[in-house]
Amino acid sequence: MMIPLCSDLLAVAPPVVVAIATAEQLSRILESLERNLLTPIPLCFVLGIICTRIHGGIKIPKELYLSIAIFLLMSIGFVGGHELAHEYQEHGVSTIWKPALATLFLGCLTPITSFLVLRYVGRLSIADSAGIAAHYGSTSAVTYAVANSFVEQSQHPANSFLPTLVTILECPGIAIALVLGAALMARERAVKGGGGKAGEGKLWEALYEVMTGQSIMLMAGLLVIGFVSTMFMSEQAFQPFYDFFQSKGMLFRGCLCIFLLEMGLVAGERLGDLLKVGPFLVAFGVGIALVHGFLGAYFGHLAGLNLGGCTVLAAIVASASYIAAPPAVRLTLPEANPTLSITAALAITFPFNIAFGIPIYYEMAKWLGAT
Amino acid sequence: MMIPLCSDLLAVAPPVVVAIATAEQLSRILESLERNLLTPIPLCFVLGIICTRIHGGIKIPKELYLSIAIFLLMSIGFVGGHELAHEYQEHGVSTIWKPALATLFLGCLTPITSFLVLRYVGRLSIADSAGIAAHYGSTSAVTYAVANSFVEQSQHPANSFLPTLVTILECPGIAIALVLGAALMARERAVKGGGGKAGEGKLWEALYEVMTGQSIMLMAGLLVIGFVSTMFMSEQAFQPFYDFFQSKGMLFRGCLCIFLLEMGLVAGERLGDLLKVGPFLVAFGVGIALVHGFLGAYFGHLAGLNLGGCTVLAAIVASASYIAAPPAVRLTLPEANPTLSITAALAITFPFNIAFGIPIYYEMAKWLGAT
Amino acid sequence: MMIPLCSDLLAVAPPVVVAIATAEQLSRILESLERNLLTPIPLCFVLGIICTRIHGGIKIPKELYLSIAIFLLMSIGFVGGHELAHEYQEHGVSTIWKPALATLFLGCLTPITSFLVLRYVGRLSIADSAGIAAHYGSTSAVTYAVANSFVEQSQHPANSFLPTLVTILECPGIAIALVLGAALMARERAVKGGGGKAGEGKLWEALYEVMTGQSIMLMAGLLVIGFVSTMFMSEQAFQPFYDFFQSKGMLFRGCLCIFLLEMGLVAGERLGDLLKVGPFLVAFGVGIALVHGFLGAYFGHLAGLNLGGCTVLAAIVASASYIAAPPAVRLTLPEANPTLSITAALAITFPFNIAFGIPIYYEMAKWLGAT
Amino acid sequence: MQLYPLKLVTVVGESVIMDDIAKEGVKLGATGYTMTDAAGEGSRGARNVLVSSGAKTQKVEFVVPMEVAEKILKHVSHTYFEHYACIAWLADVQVVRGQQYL
Amino acid sequence: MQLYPLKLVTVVGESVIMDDIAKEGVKLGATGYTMTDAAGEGSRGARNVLVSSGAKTQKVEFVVPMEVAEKILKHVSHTYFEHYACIAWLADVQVVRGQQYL
Amino acid sequence: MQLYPLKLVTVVGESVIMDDIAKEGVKLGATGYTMTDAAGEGSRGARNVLVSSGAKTQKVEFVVPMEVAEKILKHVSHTYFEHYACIAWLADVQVVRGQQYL
Ligand SMILES: Nc1ncnc2c1ncn2[C@@H]1O[C@H](COP(=O)(O)O)[C@@H](O)[C@H]1O
Ligand SMILES: Nc1ncnc2c1ncn2[C@@H]1O[C@H](COP(=O)(O)O)[C@@H](O)[C@H]1O
Ligand SMILES: Nc1ncnc2c1ncn2[C@@H]1O[C@H](COP(=O)(O)O)[C@@H](O)[C@H]1O
Ligand code: NA
Ligand code: NA
Ligand code: NA
Repeated sequence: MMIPLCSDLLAVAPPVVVAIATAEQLSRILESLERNLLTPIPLCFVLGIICTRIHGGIKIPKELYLSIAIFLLMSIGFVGGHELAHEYQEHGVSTIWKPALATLFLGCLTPITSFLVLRYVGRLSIADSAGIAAHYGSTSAVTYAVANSFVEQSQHPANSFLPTLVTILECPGIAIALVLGAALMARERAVKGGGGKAGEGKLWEALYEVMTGQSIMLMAGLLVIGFVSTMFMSEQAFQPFYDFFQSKGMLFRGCLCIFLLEMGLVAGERLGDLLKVGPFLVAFGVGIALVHGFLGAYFGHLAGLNLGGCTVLAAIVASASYIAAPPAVRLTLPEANPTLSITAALAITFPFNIAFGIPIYYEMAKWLGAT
Repeated sequence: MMIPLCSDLLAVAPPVVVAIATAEQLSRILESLERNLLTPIPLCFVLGIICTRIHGGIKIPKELYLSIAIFLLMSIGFVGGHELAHEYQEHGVSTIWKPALATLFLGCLTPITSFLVLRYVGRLSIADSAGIAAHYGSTSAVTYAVANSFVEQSQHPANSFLPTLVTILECPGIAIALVLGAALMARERAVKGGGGKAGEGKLWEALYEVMTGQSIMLMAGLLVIGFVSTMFMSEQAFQPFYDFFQSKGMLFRGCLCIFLLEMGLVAGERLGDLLKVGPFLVAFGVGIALVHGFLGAYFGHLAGLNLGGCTVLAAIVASASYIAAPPAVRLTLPEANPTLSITAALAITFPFNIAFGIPIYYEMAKWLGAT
Repeated sequence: MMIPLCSDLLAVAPPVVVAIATAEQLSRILESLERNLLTPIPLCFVLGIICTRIHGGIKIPKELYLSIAIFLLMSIGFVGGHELAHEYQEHGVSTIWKPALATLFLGCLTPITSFLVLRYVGRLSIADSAGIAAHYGSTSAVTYAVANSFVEQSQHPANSFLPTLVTILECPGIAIALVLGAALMARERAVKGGGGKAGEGKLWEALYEVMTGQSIMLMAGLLVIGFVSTMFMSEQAFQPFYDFFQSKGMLFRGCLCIFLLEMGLVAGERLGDLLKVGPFLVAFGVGIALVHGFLGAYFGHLAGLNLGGCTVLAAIVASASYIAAPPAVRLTLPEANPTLSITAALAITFPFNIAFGIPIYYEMAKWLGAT
Repeated sequence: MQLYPLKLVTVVGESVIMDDIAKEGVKLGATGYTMTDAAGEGSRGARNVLVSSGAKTQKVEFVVPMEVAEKILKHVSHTYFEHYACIAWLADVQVVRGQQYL
Repeated sequence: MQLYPLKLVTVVGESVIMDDIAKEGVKLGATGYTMTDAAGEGSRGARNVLVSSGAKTQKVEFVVPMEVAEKILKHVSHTYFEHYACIAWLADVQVVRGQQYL
Repeated sequence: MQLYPLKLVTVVGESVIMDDIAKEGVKLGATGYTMTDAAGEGSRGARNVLVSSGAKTQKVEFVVPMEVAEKILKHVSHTYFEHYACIAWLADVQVVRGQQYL
């Protein structure tokens, strides 16, 4: 399946770049940019950055940050399970299996594209290439949430099972990048004759930890819970749970504001590292997001997603993990410099996606014909 | 009052056991089990257990856990005070004093039944018997919340003043068990001639600490606040407070999910201790819950509670404390092994009540004629 | 501008004191007292005090306290920005500039009145006088919130831009008092020939820290965010954010209850210090609140605020900061005893305002002719 | 700069008793104490229970002269060692302006 | 009161490895450990990443006899020093009822 | 394994000054520091105020050679002892790969 799709893609890619630059589209992008940027969620991120840069005093207790992360993951899972149950009751698995497969495929593809670019274009070490690839192979739940609220505001809500796709996208990319990195380093070490120390024995442990990590347990667990309780509960009894978790609701949106404020505070600190990581990584953080975003929109469209769905899938494929990936990479590839990967994921790709990426993916999806 | 009631009870008990086994009732229980189990609250508990057993990565910050506990206690108190005010305005104390007395009586009875069974059937040490009895003499606010949401889903909401009964049930059992334990140990020590050390001088201190502990202060305090503000505020001004605290609302239900997730995580760790504590304690955790549950339903019915009220009273009488009791017992009876009491309360009785107990108490209450 | 206003004021002040004592007004005050006091927010404060005094066990995790503080500040800012946008769309800056100027003027005046009274009536040291003046020159966001909910309950909601005034009032008072204190101490030290040590070099640092501190960054930041997103977002998209932050909503009111519970716990501990700080400071804490409250109501009325607006402005001018001021004072004037300032702000002025001050300022505003 | 040789007494144990130990240390002559939340395992760690302040294990440190150190260690070992999870040790420290802590 | 001279091994490092170090210390012979959340800076502190338990830096302490101390320090320095942010040191302590920790 | 004898400087004090002390310690020659949240009582503990990071009292530790230790202690005692709640002490430690911290 991969080969024909890829050649398809190569035929399609160049015109995209040209087409995307037409004046009308540019003005539409600028318009959505405004509609996207001047809302509380990205503005809170900006406030966080400003606060850090001027050495302001905002301090979000890390327990609040962790609690909101837990709530957001539970919420995405629960709503996902709820919508999946409706979709399933109406259409069985007929509408879902293709997008699910496409997502899985993208989850396996993106760590490899990332690794190749980092290693052979960027000439980074194996460890750094694999470490960064693990981040870009996975996804960011917050980028999902922001993209989702963007398409809802644009009156093109995504297909209901998108949260399921987030769950699918979480793991494979990290796993593939780590295995790749560990294997290549072992080979290199064997060649050089050096004895490996920490990290090596920890690969399987780390893979297991990724697969049973907080993100995946909460999202997948609540997905099942949301599914089951939608199936078995009366609507009235279900309502308060839905109100609590629902992603259009005040709790989800409000918590997202606070979460992005904290992310802005952290990203602001990382801004200083942009100089250290150099221009290649900055270009990579934007470029790979655009490439992966286009792949996401393209395969999403092939798999039959609607306009909102393509946009959101593009955004999550383009996004990089900064919660699940860092500890896993740190344990498995200790030689990799976390400053590179976290700065790229958090201070380059994340803000790019939030501010510019999502509207661009929306236009890409439109241009591809998604409706 | 106690003696006739007790003989009454003895006359009633055996047929119950038989009657409860009729086929129709069993199928009804199974049905409610499904209705009860396949809802987010118990499912979150199960998710927590699974996560711990597979060494998954969910970590609820303890500050979130403590904050939710505070919110739940305040909520139970506040709603209790609000409903009490309505009840009081309509009926004075006429409907309340009997259930209140029955609850107080049960709060004094259950630590003694527990102690006797543990000491003379289970042959545990005085300290362990008294320590565990203190847990089972008190109550679990979360079990109350789950039972309450069960009867609401079953369209048989409990009498409005049930939260008041939770407050009444909190303290006496702990106090009685601790005093009993301290007295018997002092006697034993006097007989053996050994000099007591820690713990002894701390009995009164610990009793005071139980009576002014977080659970009771928050529940009783907010009960008064809910009562007073219902009396003096306009309904419109009262509304936002009610919305925040109300136990059918999204905040309460949602927080309960997160709380049970954490309880599942803790209970999962304790599951490993089930082997250590042995089969007697497992049997005790289930058996005493059924006995106390029946007593709760029976006396609740005698005192005039409705079907939902009897069920909820049964559930809270059957439940064991795992928040207020452990530190009090630890301070007063340091010889008692906390692994025994906490495992019994949290890994046996709590899940039993949540999963099976509540629907069984509901059937018991029905069988006793409550409507 | 200042001089005529001041003489104005002197002419007005004495009759106030007399007038306020008329029987009818007194009974109205008592009535509002009841309406004000018997609501959950002040009652939670009382519960906190009682709990501390009887050594009860309520413990609010400090992360919860800090999280709620963050939420309240964000909420005040966001709602302020939202209302400011409406006001601006309707009236431009015509209705706002006078109250803003009046507030700025009061923010510069109150630290000076406080300092003069403390230094020359109370005969406190320069450091202590300036330190306490910094607290009373700033404001308490929670007092704002309580005052606001009082006027809403009284069916006289304040002008929509009041949250903006809170933001204006936050900084100048602290800055003026600190500069004053540092300058006078330097002069004194020069006279005495002693060499200053810590603190001195830290004045500008501390001023910068106040101006970019958590309170001001969150309030001003969210004010801008609320303003911008009201301008650019559709109402429907804006709604969930508004629901989350809105100050009449359940989250704001409910969080305020928990916050005041914690403040009661802290104030209860400080009650023991009342004896240590002596009767002058107790009298000061009440007296200066009444004077500043009257000034607030008076200038608010001059600037055209409505009845609710005058009341709320009076309350925030009368209130003393206990979040932003203490660390700033501690860094800049380490000779000042924080027990004095925090006890005065938290254990005298805050409860006085919550319980008695707000209804009194309401009557003052009425008496001044505000409607 | 003059430094005073004093003792640092450290007690780590289940938090249900640590507030008491801190207070008792002050009664026995310490001029103060420093308490930290911790986590830990030991031979009896499973005994630790959650208290409303959160941490299950806490560490308390006293800077004291030798006589007070001995008193505190004796008191702690006599009162708490048998039934509570706890460990206590002593180290030599040089304290700035140590006369304050005598 | 009898005090046993033992060693206090302290390791401070990025929290991603600290749970492992605690467990490995017990495997190498420590009877227990005490873990504290911390924050810090050092030559490689920027490497620290957030883990789901919150703190980026943690401190773990072992009260152990000299042989075990040496084993732990060797293990930590060999396994973690090259690539992870961490520091380890040893101090002399006198432990109450120290025979339990031998 | 080679261990280097160095000094462990510990400062406990009100958190309003502890970030500054950590930074100043690094300026005076420490290669790093470790900071822990704490709680405590002392002769002036009531002076501690809540800062937006939460803890009222903090502990900071530096592993440093003697000259740096002296500089830090002198600086802290001269700058903060008079008006701030704080205590500082010194202990001997043996540090793994200690040459890094010289
Ligand atoms: N060998 C040890 N080294 C460091 N800390 C210990 C050691 N043994 C016990 N602890 C601490 O002391 C507490 C109580 O220990 P125990 O009484 O052995 O269960 C544990 O929770 C640990 O925090
Ligand atoms: N000289 C030092 N004194 C105290 N703690 C240190 C020192 N150097 C490093 N640390 C701690 O050890 C951790 C790792 O240090 P490093 O490997 O130098 O980045 C830091 O985060 C600090 O908490
Ligand atoms: N004797 C002591 N032992 C241990 N810690 C102390 C001692 N005295 C003071 N402290 C700590 O140092 C801080 C400031 O002490 P002080 O300046 O005496 O108020 C306190 O909050 C304690 O955490
Ligand atoms: Na990705
Ligand atoms: Na019970
Ligand atoms: Na003021």
